[in-house]
Amino acid sequence: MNPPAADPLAAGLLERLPLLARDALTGALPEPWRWVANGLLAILAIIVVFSSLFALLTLAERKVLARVQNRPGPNRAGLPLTRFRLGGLGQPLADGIKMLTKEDIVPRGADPVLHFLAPVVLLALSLLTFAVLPYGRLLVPVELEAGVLYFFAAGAATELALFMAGWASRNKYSLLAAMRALAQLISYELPLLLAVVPVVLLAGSLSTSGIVAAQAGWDLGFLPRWFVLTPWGFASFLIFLTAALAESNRSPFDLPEAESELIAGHLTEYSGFKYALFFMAEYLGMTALAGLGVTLFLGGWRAPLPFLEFVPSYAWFGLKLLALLFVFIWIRATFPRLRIDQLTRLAWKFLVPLALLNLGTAALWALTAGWGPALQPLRWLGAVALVAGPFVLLGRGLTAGLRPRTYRFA
Amino acid sequence: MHLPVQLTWLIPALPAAAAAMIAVVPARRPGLGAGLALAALAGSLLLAVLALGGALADPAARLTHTFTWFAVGHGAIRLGWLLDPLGTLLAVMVAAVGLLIFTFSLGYLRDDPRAKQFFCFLSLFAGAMLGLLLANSLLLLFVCWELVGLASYLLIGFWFQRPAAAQAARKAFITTRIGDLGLLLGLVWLQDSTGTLLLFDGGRGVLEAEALGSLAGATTVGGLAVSTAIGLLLFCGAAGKSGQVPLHVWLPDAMEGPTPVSALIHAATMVAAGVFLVARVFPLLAADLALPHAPVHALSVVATVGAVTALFGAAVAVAQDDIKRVLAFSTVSQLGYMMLAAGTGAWTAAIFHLLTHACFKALLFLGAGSVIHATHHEQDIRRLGGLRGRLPVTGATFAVGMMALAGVPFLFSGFWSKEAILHAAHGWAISPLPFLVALAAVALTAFYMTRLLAEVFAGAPRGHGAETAHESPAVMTVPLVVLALASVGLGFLGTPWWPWLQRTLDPTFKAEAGGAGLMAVSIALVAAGILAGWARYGRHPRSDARAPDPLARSVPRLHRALAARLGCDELYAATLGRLNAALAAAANALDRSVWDGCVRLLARLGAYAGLVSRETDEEVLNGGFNAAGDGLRASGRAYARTQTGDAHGYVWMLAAGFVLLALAVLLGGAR
Amino acid sequence: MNSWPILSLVVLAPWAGAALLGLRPGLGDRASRWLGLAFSLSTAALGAVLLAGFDPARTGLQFVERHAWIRSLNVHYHLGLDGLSLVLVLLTAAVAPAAQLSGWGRAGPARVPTLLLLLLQGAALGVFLAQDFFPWFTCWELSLVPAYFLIRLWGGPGATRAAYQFVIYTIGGSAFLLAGFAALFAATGTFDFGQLAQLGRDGALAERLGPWGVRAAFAGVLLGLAVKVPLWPFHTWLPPAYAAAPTGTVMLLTGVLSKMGMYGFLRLLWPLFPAQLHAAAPALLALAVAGIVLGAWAALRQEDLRRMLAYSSINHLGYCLAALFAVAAAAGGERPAEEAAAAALAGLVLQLFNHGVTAAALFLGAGILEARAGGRSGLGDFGGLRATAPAFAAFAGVAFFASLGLPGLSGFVGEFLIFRGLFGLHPAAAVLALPGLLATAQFLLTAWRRVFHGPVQGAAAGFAPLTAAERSALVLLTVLMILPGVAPGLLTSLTHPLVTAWAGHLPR
Amino acid sequence: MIALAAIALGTLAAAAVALALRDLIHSALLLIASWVGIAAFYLWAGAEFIAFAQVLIYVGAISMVVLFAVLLTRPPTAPATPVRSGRTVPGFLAGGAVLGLLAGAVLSSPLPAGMGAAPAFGVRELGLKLLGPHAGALLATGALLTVALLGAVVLAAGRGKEDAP
Amino acid sequence: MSPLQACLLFSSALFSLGLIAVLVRSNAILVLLGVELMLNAANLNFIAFWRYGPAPAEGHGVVFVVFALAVAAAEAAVGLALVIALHRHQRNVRLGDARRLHG
Repeated sequence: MNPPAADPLAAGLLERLPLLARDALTGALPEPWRWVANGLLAILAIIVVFSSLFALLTLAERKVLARVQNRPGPNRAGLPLTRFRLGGLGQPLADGIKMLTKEDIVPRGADPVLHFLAPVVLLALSLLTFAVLPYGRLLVPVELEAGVLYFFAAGAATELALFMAGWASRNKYSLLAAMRALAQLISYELPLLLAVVPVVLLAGSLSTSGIVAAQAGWDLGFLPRWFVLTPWGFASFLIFLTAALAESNRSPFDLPEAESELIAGHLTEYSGFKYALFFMAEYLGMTALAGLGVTLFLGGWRAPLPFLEFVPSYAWFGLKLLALLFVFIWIRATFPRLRIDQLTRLAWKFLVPLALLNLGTAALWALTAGWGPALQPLRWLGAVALVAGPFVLLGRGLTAGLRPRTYRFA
Repeated sequence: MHLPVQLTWLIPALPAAAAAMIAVVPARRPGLGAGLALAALAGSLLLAVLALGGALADPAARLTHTFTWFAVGHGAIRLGWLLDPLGTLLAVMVAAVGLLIFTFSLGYLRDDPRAKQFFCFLSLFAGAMLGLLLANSLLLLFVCWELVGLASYLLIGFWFQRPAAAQAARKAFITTRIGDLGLLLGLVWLQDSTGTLLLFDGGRGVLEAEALGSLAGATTVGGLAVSTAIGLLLFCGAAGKSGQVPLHVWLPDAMEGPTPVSALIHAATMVAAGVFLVARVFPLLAADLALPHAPVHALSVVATVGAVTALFGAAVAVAQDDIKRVLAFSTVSQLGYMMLAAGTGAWTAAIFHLLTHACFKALLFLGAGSVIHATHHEQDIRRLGGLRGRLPVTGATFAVGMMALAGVPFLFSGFWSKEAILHAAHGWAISPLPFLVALAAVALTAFYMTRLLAEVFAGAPRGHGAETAHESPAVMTVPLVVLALASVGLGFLGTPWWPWLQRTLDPTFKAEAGGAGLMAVSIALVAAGILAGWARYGRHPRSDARAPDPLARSVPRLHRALAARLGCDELYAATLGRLNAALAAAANALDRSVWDGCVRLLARLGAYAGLVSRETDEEVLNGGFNAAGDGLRASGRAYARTQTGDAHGYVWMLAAGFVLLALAVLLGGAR
Repeated sequence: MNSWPILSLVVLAPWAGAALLGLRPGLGDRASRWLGLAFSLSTAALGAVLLAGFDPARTGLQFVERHAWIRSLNVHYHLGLDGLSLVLVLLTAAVAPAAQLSGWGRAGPARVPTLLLLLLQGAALGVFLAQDFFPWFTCWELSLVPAYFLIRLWGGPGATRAAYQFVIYTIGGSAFLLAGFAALFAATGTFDFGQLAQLGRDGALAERLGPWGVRAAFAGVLLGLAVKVPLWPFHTWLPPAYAAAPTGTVMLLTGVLSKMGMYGFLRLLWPLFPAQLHAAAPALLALAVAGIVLGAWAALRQEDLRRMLAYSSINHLGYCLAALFAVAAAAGGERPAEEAAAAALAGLVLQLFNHGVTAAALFLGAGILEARAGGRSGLGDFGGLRATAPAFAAFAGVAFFASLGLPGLSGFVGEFLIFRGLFGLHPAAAVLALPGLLATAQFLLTAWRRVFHGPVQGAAAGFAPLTAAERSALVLLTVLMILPGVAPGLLTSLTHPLVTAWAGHLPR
Repeated sequence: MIALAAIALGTLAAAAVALALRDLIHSALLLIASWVGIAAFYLWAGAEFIAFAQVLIYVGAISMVVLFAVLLTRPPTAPATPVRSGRTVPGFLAGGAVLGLLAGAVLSSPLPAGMGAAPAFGVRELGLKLLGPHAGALLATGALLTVALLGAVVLAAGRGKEDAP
Repeated sequence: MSPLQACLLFSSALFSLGLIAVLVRSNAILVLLGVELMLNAANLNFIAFWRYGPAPAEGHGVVFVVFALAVAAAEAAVGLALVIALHRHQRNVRLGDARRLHG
């Protein structure tokens, strides 16, 4: 297995840099207070890092989308009060200022408490999920035995916030959209969880750092033992990615808040700061899911090649996270939006059965772990067949007999 | 160049493999089958000669090669091959005679569509027979023993569509099997007593001093030495195979098979296997001779049975009308002779006679076959006659064979071998009876052979077949000539002045002088027999097929009895056959009536019990249950009234019940 | 070795085939037959695997699978295999496909009989492999169900009565068996054969059950097994059942199911009740010898080929029983007795295999005759068949002579070893059994003469040539009749250490 | 103890208010809050897995079902006058009686005092228990959930004709 | 008061609240929620007894709660489906009105 990551002195200086910084700040405090201060510091660090990441992400999204669509994207706002445009780097700041200064409207007859609570709960819960992600060899904010479960428990609560927003707005569009969003979230929560279960099964652990530890080592001396590089892991990763897109209401699953669907869904009656909170929570949720994906499938903070291990682990995590986020944006730029029936059909008739079968494949993989080198090709072939066969068959069933829909009432 | 003993298996394997190959050769290529059979047997002959050379190089050394067949218990069942003069000499004889008879069969069965099968079975026989002779294990010997029996069965029943042939085949198999069961029991006993069935095994074999001593030392039922009992059981098998009285009945019937079969199997080789067995296990049979108080010696039994058989066969042969039957009874008689010799201790003489007899009896049978072939399957000597001119080669060679069998002095082999036997019988100390019987048989043999020759070849043809006969093709006559030469020449291997054969077989053999007087007596008896036969049959040959036999005119009752083979078959049918049928019927009846009746009775009892139980159920038990059911229904109706359908009501009841229960527990717990 | 539950596979593969057939009611005859054949061959394939992995030097169980099944009853799903089981599994592997092939020529729907045959095969395999009474008995009884239906629905004339008699009689026997084991369980609390055998060897069984209890349990088990084998005089169900059952069924009945009883004797009765069997063995030996002799004599009187062969089965299994009882009656401790016992037991195992193959071949031949004679199988209905059907006659001849104990074919070695052992242990029994051998030859050759020899008559005229299915089944069985006759070591080596160990553990 | 008291008070208060409120949605949301409180209790007691499972199941799943049910069964118009059933007082009496009984029993029973160390029963141990001795029960529960799911779908869907537009 | 007693009192109170809801409220959904509360109270007891019981390492309480949670989920799903069915039949969800099965 991997060397004990808990020993800070065993790691390099770069690796220990965040801890050194922390100790420099809190080292002088007496013990219980130091613990509290460390915790607060970690929370603060997460909030700061990921809030700024959110800010950059909005910009990056716009820029990438624009580049994909062959236009420049925001490039005017730069360093405030100066002439440095920095390629539009100041845009997030400008947006933030705009959001904060907009009027906060609460519809008449709305439930003011819930109307206020909804974005707060959402943001709070989104931030909570970050607590269990292992950002580096030594950077695990909270080491939980059931970390993955915690992540999903916290994630599940976002649905509640969505409902609160829809209901509290006292707007039938909001309510209907919230219900629809809930249906979508619940539908996709299933494949999301089922895609994670094989990883838990193979890693034998529910803790995020344990899962990263299970992906240690190299095959043939250079191939990392990431789960994504196994047949079942690859399938799981794809399912996870799809479901994660849907969970974070991203295109092509952005029906709940797409303008062309139900006005703007549960966000219809929100404006100003509350809207900004929603926005931020959504991006944070996406980032958290991407982080989980990195942890579960892409080896977490591990380097992709043995000779690259000198780069600090948190850098690898960050790189992978950014890459995954880029993929999210890329997908948004590429795929058209799904119709609601296609959406549910995809979840229930394709992803869920596929994930269940994939669970079987993973079980087979675990059972055949003892096979010698001679039997490895057989193991691979079998697993690939078990993954690819259902994919092809289910995919055929998904698209079979699909004709352009005729609208009876339109 | 000698055959290594490890390769002995090739000798029997060649014909056996040929048999297997012929079995799968297409039926439309009969020539191929025959060619295979001949080639294989020729190969065996060559190898046997090589083996003989090796065995003769040092007659005292026994070349053995044993191997494990399979393991049982702490030991194993082991088989092996043995190359000694006895076995190899006979193997050469079997292969040589067999080769001649195979050749003869080419002509004899030229028109038979099933010639392929014939050669298949013949090859099977040859393989098994050679294996029998060369086996160093009584078990392997027994295996081959049974296989030659199978081949005999198949060949006797070769024309299976003739009911008589089918019947005769079955009879042969079952009769010999009676003897074989004794042999099997003997083997089992031997295995149990000595732990091995190997003949020679470096001091541990059953024919070696250690085993013989222990076998002769132990006694069993009736005060018999174990070796005597086992020897007698083994002799049962030998008697069955060699057609000794009382198991001789199958041999004359076996003449239903094709004549080459009769020549090869039922004259020259297989029937002699019994004699060979006796010679083979002679040390075992002779082991009790040293015992002072043995109630009976095994060899005495052998000698007695042989004597009885010799006389019986010769007597019955006198009155047979079928050319092959005459020869068959002659075979029985000669086999008795050999047994007699072995029983009196001169097993080398027995083997000597076996060899010469194989030649001239094969010659006689083939001659008879030639006659039958020439006369379109006419076997009845009353309808033959006058064939001397029509079948010159056959006639001449048949005459040679006849003289050899009759023991015409000096020139013919039969004379010398018979002399050796007479000599041994004369010297037997226990009883003079075998000697006297042998002398009688000598005269009778000369008589009936003269009769046969005269009836078939002299005079004028008495039937259509004989009239139209013409000589057989060369493929049939050449073997006759070869055999005739052998019938003459073989005798000089064992003359009293130069007993090469006896010495080779038994290095301890000592020629005894003083046989001249005996020889004169036997020559006189032979002359008397021939003259009597000539007087009866040759001088005035029968003119008509329906004319009665001269003997029947003079001694009709004796003739009738002899022609009916002294009623042996009828006697067996009336006693053993009926007993067997009765036991079978009893066993069947026991099944059908007694045991099946028991089962039916039980079944009826069961049915009755069921009836009683059903009545009880309906009258007694059901009444009670009906009452109980009614009561339950009523109480159910009453209880149903409390079902208001109000969920809250139920919850209330639940809560009340819970409170009551809790109170009960608490208060009860307090007490 | 691998951890595949190969014994479970052996048992379940035929059942899987049966399930497959059962779930596809619309399956055509052709497909059903091929499917049935394929699944019946599974035993051969798996048997080859077993053979490859089998270590003959070990006398204990191999490939053991043991899982708790019904905890409250201490029942285990316990499969295991020793040389004896392996031989019987191989026997089943040989007979079952032949039995399947035998039904290919029959008109009418093929699916259900094929299915039932597969069920039967699986049940028999279960009996041979189970090492716990519960699964063992389940399979034991389960084998009756398909057999009943096969006889009842596809049997010849008199099938209804024969089927009832067969089932009622054997269930009656099984009831005693069950009662015996219930007593054992009550006394010991275990169903495991190994543990029970240990208790039986120590004499603890007799202690716990009491002198009369153990005798009663012994009698019950004995009765149940005696009916199945059958031991004379509990054999009367057999001739009608064998005469009425369809060919494939009777092949399995005689080839495999009768071996179940013998297997029970070796696996249950002898190890569990050595002392009781020792005491009862002389009487039982007399019964076995009576079966040998009277069975053969009764066969001599039969006018129906099948009934004759049925009695021949009684006769041949009598040898096995005689060998066992002689061994059980013997006292061990001395080398000659041990050797004799080893020979008898080795012969017994060989005879089990050989009789299975030979009897199956004989009944297959009878079935082929019947199919061409419109259901007649009387000895008088034929004649001169060798002229019109030489190939068939050759195959039948091999079977007849193998049954008769001709050296070079399979029957001889077993009989020789049995007689060798029997004589060493109980000479009188050997001598008394000899007439059985003679009568066997007599009735077989008589039947042979009446059916195959003589002028062509009856149904022999216009005898249709063998079909490919019949030919393959006959070839398969013929090879298996010749091979063990020439090289008995192939089979004895599988059981040799086991048998030697058995013979070495005789009570002194 | 303080943490426990806070959790308990919060939970109980949320539950009590939830059951007293007229507005079903508020009731439901408050009940969810009380479930979260219970999860907090589990966390406090050291049953981490159970706590997260509680949140996942109650807050993530059951609450959704409850809210859906509330929305689907809301009367077209809110009842003008609250229906006062005559059960309020007896209900509270019964509840109080049960509470008293239970509290009395708890307080009067000799229970082990003191707080032991947090037991070493983590996710791995739980998994081993569930898939070891309780594997059968786990399977049965899975079957139960599947059947319940299907049953719920069938019950809620009703006959297709009725729901067709 | 030992921690265990505190926990048990907490769960008793929760149970009583659930019971009162079940007894008093006429809305079927609230009745169901009351039942859920009672179930949760029972779970609380399990955890408490596991935590302070004699053999925490055995984890019986935790295992039991896992199953109870699963069963509660099933109960909620079926119960609320029943409520919806009830609503379809009688256009309200008052329990008192649902007495069609009155025997």
